[in-house]
Amino acid sequence: MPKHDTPLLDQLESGPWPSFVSDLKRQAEVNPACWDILGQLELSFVDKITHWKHGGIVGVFGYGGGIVGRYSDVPKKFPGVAHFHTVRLNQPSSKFYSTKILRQICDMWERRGSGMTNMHGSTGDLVLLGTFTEQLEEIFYEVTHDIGMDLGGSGGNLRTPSCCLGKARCEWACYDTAAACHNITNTYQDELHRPAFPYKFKTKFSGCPNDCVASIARSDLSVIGTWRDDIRIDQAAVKGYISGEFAPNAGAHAGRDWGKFDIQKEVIDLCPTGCMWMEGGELKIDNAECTRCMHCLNVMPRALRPGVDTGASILIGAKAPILDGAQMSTLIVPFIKMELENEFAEYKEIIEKCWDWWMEEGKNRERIGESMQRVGLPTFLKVMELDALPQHVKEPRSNPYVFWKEEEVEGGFERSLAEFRARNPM
Amino acid sequence: MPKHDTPLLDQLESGPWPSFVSDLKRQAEVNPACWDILGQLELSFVDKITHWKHGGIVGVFGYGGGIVGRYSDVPKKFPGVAHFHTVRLNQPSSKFYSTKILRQICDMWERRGSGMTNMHGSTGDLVLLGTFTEQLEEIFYEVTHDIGMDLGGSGGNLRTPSCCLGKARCEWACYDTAAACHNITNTYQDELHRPAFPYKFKTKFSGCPNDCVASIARSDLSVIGTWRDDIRIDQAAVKGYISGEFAPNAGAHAGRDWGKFDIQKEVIDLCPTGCMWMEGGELKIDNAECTRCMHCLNVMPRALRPGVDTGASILIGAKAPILDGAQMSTLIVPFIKMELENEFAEYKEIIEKCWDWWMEEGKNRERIGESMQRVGLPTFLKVMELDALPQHVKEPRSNPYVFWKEEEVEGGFERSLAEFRARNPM
Amino acid sequence: MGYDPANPMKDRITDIGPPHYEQFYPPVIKKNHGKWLYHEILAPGVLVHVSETGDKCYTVRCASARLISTSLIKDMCDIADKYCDGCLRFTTRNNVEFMVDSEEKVKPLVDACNAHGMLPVGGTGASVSNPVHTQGWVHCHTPATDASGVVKAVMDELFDYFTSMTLPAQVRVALACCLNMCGAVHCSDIAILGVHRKPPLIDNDTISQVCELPLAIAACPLGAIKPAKGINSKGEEVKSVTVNVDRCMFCGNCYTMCPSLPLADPTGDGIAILVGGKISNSRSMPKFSKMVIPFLPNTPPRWPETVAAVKNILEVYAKDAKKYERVGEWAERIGWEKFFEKCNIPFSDKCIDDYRLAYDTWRTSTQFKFTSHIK
Amino acid sequence: MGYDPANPMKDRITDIGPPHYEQFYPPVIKKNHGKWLYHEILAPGVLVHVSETGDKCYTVRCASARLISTSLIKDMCDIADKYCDGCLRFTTRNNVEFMVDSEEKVKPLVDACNAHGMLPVGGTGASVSNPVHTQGWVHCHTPATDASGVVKAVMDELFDYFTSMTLPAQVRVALACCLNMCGAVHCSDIAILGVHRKPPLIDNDTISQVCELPLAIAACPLGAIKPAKGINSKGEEVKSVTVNVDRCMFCGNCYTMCPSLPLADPTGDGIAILVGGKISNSRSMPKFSKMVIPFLPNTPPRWPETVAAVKNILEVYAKDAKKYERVGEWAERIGWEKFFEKCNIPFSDKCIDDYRLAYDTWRTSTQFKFTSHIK
Ligand code: SRM
Ligand code: SRM
Ligand code: SRM
Ligand code: SRM
Ligand code: SF4
Ligand code: SF4
Ligand code: SF4
Ligand code: SF4
Ligand code: SF4
Ligand code: SF4
Ligand code: SF4
Ligand code: SF4
Repeated sequence: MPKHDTPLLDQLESGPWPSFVSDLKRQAEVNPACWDILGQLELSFVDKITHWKHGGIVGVFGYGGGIVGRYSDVPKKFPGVAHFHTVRLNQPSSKFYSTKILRQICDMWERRGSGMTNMHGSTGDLVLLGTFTEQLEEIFYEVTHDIGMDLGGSGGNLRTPSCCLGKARCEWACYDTAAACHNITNTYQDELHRPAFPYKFKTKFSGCPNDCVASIARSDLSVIGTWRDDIRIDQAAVKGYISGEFAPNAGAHAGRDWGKFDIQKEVIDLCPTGCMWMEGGELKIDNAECTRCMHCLNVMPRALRPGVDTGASILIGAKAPILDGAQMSTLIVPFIKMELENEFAEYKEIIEKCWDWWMEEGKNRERIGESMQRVGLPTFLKVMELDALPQHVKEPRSNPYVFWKEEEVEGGFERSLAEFRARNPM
Repeated sequence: MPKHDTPLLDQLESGPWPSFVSDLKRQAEVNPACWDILGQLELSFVDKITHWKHGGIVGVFGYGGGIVGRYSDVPKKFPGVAHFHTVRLNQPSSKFYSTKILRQICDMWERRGSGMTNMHGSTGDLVLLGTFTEQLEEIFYEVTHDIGMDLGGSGGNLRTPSCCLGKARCEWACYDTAAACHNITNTYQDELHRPAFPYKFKTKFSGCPNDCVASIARSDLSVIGTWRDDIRIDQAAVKGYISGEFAPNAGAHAGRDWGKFDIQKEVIDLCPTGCMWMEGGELKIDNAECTRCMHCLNVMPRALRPGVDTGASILIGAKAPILDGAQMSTLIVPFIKMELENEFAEYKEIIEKCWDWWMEEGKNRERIGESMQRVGLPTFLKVMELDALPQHVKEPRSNPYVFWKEEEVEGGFERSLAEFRARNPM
Repeated sequence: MGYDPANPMKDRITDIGPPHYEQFYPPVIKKNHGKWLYHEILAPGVLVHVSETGDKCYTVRCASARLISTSLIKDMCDIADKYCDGCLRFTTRNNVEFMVDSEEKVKPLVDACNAHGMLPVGGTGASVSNPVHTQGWVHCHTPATDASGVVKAVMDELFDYFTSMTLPAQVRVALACCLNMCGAVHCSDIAILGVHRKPPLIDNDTISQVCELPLAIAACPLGAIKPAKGINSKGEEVKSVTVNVDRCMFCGNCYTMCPSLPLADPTGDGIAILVGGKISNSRSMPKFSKMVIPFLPNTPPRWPETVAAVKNILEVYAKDAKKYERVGEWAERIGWEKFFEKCNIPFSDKCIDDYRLAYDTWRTSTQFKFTSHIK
Repeated sequence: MGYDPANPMKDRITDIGPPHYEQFYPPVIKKNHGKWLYHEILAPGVLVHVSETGDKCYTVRCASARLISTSLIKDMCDIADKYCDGCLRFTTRNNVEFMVDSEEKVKPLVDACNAHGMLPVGGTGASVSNPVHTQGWVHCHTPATDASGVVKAVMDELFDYFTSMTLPAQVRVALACCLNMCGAVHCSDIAILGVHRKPPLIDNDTISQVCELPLAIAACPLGAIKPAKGINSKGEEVKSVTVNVDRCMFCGNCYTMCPSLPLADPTGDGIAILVGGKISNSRSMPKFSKMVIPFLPNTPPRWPETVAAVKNILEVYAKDAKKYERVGEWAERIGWEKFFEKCNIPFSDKCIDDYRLAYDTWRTSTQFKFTSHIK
């Protein structure tokens, strides 16, 4: 394939941030198709519009997802990207890799694809960007046989779950996010590969309320670590922070002189519940009032640690704005245990209840969060066989419009007009 | 009329709170109809249901409101309340009375009505409770000729405006609420007496953000006093509060020992904007950050006073829940002057703009706040010929759904398919 | 002389509006209008306002049942004539206020009020002032409960909070006898709301005569009412409507438009308790009241369940809240889950919003407190 | 050997799922899994995690364009082989992380990254980390702007904030190229959003063949699409639709369902800026991003208007906010009117919500600050 002039894109080769343009040009030496990626992108820069056609249903035999079809609308000009399908590979938990497996993937992709990737896609997949239809089965074969990987999700199915670092490298993980993500992904391979849902369904695992995998904003079912006992305090370390021996927030603010650490201003006053105070040189926490927001732990990681009775909160319904506006997940189950020992049974009971109901009641292309809004939270809680809790809401209703059920009202709804008029004549 | 047994009501004669039952019994000596009020009310206490029929359109000639018709559904049992119409008298501003006029009203009402009243109705009227149809014109004649009063509003019209004490007896009044209420009520007598609106329209005048006439919650057009210069500080008086010489909050908390007054905890820390601090024994306020919430003035009335460049904020759209849920008024005009000198011209321009639009666009039984919600705030602001301000909202929109108008978009909405396909083939 | 029915338009006077307020001002008010410097609450129900002229206005505030007789008003006039140069006023919460211009006039005035027996002094500052309320069974056609009776029962129990100033802040109590909420219920610290719970009864004997069916149908915000044939008690088929009871939220708007669709019912009707509303802009922005108890039965003459519920909330608040904190500010600081726990109120799914703006009330965070509700 | 098209099912392997993560853990991670006590950021992009065993894991974080080549991945592998026992990982924001188990191994590793030229070290703590972004013109069919190009232009300008930790808190920047918002735009400190502003163009030459008209009609959340006859370029009448352009909010859902209804347009499309979102539950609950600039033009290759807008907001925030305060927490503390004033952003009525939950954003209070906006 010939090189195209890319005067506009060339301007993106300068500057300190890594340049995907330079990277593409380099890769073009290995995969000449990259010249056409550059060429078509340059044309989009000139035209200020995409040059990819709408959709395109392609895939591998027996799977309903994992491949996103894509075709150029100017294939004659850019034959190298006439087809430009994406292959989504299901990433390993927390996105740790050996160089061995990465090199295998790269070699395969240089032979069978464009040589370009996204490390990673927003959902979490390892995204191989751009190949031809005839390559898809070959790729699938090599990936499953030689590399030992599998496709991720796309379409109306369980999307590739993802998780934060968790216990692998974080002191705050309240459960093993990587184990959960792996176990659950494998349990639901069929739901992941064979679309049977009204629409996409995402689940993400964060080890604590810092939510480093953005599960509360980006997953239909969010699993966020928390604890139900007391924050562990090392008073000596507290003194260490006060004395300046330890850098607050683990040095996250080291780049500017913010003055001497002030535990009152930086921790106690910023506690959203005001449940902390100093007493006789010791930091006190009224744990019954703590909402486990993480701020104090974040600022003094050496002094404060989550409790030991740890688990996760389950929140449901996050999604992007299409159609009713974005939603964040809503707290549905305040606390469950998340344990490999029982194969995360509590979690699985919840997700399966969601699916059973949503596959029945959900409309086409309706996310579960939208279904929840349509039927109302009280109805959804009944579906989930959960008692309504004040924790489910930020505040009780301010309108008086209660939908009483007939069985809840003494005497029911049926009334005799004769009786009524005998007492209250018209 | 005979006395009825009222064993249930009789139980409301004991207890320290003034008993309307005892009062009714006493009035029955003057107005025997009161025995029937008691009798029918007792029946309602037994039946747990009202015994008043639905509606009933009665009134005085030439007026479309001011009387609320009411008929008993058990008139044979209680002939004294067979008719029980309400007469709404438009109260004087701030509800000051001379004993002379009150006695006139009472004498008239003992002759022509039940002798029972509401001092006052929730909207603000002096409510005369219970008379017969044949009395209405007589009452109207006496009220207008001998007492010098007039009827208030009911139906789809301007409802009786009302106001707080204001300058009459309050140090915080930022404009003359009584003068405004009186002047505006008289200017719009026709709108008040002859229903021409889609639904009721209420306006209430509070002299400051304490909003003692609840205008933000209970009026379609709320006028709430404020200022745009600096809070006046008397530093000597500040010291008086700190030293304990003056009771905080004017003694409003005198009934309990709350400990020594702490200006930091009770004022500075409770300031919603955190714009106050102590400096060299003096209280400082960054007035540019102040939202004039009144808290600090409320707590230290001798030390702090509103500025001198005073006026009012105009908020629009409050209403009770029927049908879309309750609304509070929304800030529409941050600041106007409210002056008798120019007959409150700025206010009148605003209210007339509202009416002109609402009478055009408002649906039957749609409050202006509901009309605002239906068309959206940006559209309403255009109607009011106002620039959109960040002050109009608590926060900008979080959804991305902007309704662009054709004229705002370069090239407009019309596009040529041929051109499009030339660039982007299907 | 007087109204002449034969000739109704004869020297008719209209549109004169309210009498001018100034003529009713006590002299000290007239003289110091706009000149007030500050005020002080000398005792519960007794205020002094101090003017830059040095003048002082002493105010004595007394409760009233609002539903009052001309005889009682005349008693008030007697007091005003004797002590207050024949002037008095009523507050926006239906208390009556007597004003004098010097301190020595205060005690005799207060004594006179106390002596009367129906004019208790109080309602200022950190108190429970007079509840804003409505008509109930005394005058209205749509109530789900009574007004004056419930208020009397509640205030007998809260009376000491009216005559003292021991609360963390003012507590505004309001009652409305139906969802129309005539008054302040939607923005009160503690609100008592009459609620219907049975869908409209369809009176096929009258509906086709007394109702504009299209208006009745249009009245329903949820489209629960549809045109349909009905059978009247004579067995005749008539133009009528059906109500989809599953979509009915008992708002009563259909009855407002059509007398043949009554909702009221002895067992269906009762009271809901809402709390945490406020109107002032002081510290926090105005807030709506929130429903915390969806239903209590109508139990005349003294509504013990309602009285107990209101008193319980008030006293838990009084114990737990910080100085200046309104009920809603307190509940938001401790979190609503703690409100329910501390007040020992069982949480009902009815308190979870499922109307138009419901989503904004859902808890989209992991921030919550563990309470007894979580098993 | 290998895939046999003639016999696709031959020893086919399916549903094996992702490889087990543990095999990819560096030894120090495997050994100290779940044993970490605390961490420290030694320098921008350099973290140490300390285990109760006394072991330490040093992490070096490098930026990546996310759209990267196999050659670049192999470079990363070379570094990991040389310094990190052949292990590496990627973060949830698409940075790459190299881990070593002792302090002396850190400097050579950092030097190697710097030496590479495409692996700048940073993105930790109070920095601007890697922007979460999407496909744009590189791969998607619905974009209103490009992704990688805009991100490159913005990050070239914000680069120093990636390699330092001078901000009041972490600032999460995200980009999505259309309203589908693949990624984090709806909850980011600063979000760059591709927006369409022209209603769908109706392609009557293809619509009746390639679209399920009922689905396209149903796709519109506002019912702006109605069935109608259309005339194709041959002048023939075809089954088609009309769009009520006054009801169109340019969401693009119709195009997602029907290729014959494209919204994309060179002048209609551009970028909106949203700010103040956050995901963590730290201090305040998670927040949505709010629209503060409704439109900026598409100006490849470097989108100067967008770059300037983002940098301006970031730097005003950096100067004005308190330590630990996220962008949204800052804006709420000072008030949004002050945000617009301080950032010198003209306020547009487009920033006022007029969608489903709009009422909850209206200012129902007298609490506001006077700003330059008020004439
Ligand atoms: C590749 C990816 C963006 C990226 O560059 O990383 C992506 C790309 C597309 N997304 Fe997405 N989404 C991707 C993550 C997301 C996320 C983020 C996440 O998953 O954490 C979201 C927001 C969270 C959510 O799910 O709501 C997201 C919300 C959407 C939506 C809106 C869904 C909604 O309910 O609002 C659509 C529209 C649709 O489904 O028709 C969409 C549709 C699409 C389509 C398939 C376009 C379309 O109209 O069908 C895009 C294909 C682009 C292409 O040709 O490559 N994509 N999409 C991400 C998937 C990679 C991966 O598997 O790892
Ligand atoms: C008398 C009074 C209650 C009282 O005891 O004080 C009252 C009584 C009635 N109101 Fe009211 N409203 C009264 C103040 C209010 C207020 C408070 C206020 O004005 O500050 C409100 C809430 C604020 C508002 O306007 O939204 C109020 C909101 C309603 C509503 C609901 C309107 C809405 O848009 O949500 C209705 C229903 C209707 O209009 O059909 C209503 C309807 C009624 C009707 C006419 C019943 C009906 O269905 O038509 C009541 C007649 C009762 C009777 O027979 O005496 N009343 N009504 C108040 C008027 C006295 C006066 O003129 O001073
Ligand atoms: C007399 C009256 C105005 C009138 O025209 O009738 C009035 C008079 C005063 N109010 Fe008020 N308010 C009156 C109804 C209100 C209302 C309206 C209502 O309750 O329906 C409110 C809003 C209630 C709410 O927020 O829900 C109201 C919220 C205030 C506040 C704000 C309190 C707060 O912190 O939220 C203050 C300031 C204070 O009390 O420190 C205030 C302060 C005052 C002051 C101190 C003003 C002054 O300098 O004189 C007056 C005496 C206060 C007292 O009674 O302790 N007034 N005040 C009303 C007496 C009603 C009653 O009989 O109890
Ligand atoms: C590596 C990574 C997890 C992963 O599995 O890849 C991660 C790792 C850490 N996060 Fe995170 N966070 C990571 C994405 C996130 C995200 C998700 C996102 O940005 O999309 C969030 C939510 C963002 C938001 O709120 O909008 C996130 C919110 C936090 C917070 C909360 C900060 C706050 O005050 O709001 C902390 C606590 C802190 O920084 O003090 C935190 C703290 C940490 C700690 C200190 C946890 C620990 O003890 O190791 C880790 C190093 C922090 C650092 O980089 O300075 N992490 N962290 C992600 C690195 C992304 C990157 O390359 O920049
Ligand atoms: S979410 Fe919590 S546990 Fe997971 S990486 Fe972030 S801080 Fe650690
Ligand atoms: S975790 Fe949050 S709420 Fe709990 S004590 Fe720490 S700062 Fe306070
Ligand atoms: S609203 Fe303000 S001015 Fe009016 S009485 Fe109340 S405190 Fe005084
Ligand atoms: S009025 Fe309110 S905002 Fe202004 S300084 Fe006083 S307390 Fe603060
Ligand atoms: S609240 Fe309802 S029942 Fe009570 S007076 Fe108003 S309309 Fe009548
Ligand atoms: S009560 Fe309300 S919801 Fe029920 S039918 Fe009547 S109007 Fe509809
Ligand atoms: S945001 Fe829109 S344009 Fe960008 S990748 Fe996602 S769907 Fe495609
Ligand atoms: S862009 Fe959205 S609003 Fe406009 S017509 Fe298409 S679906 Fe409807």
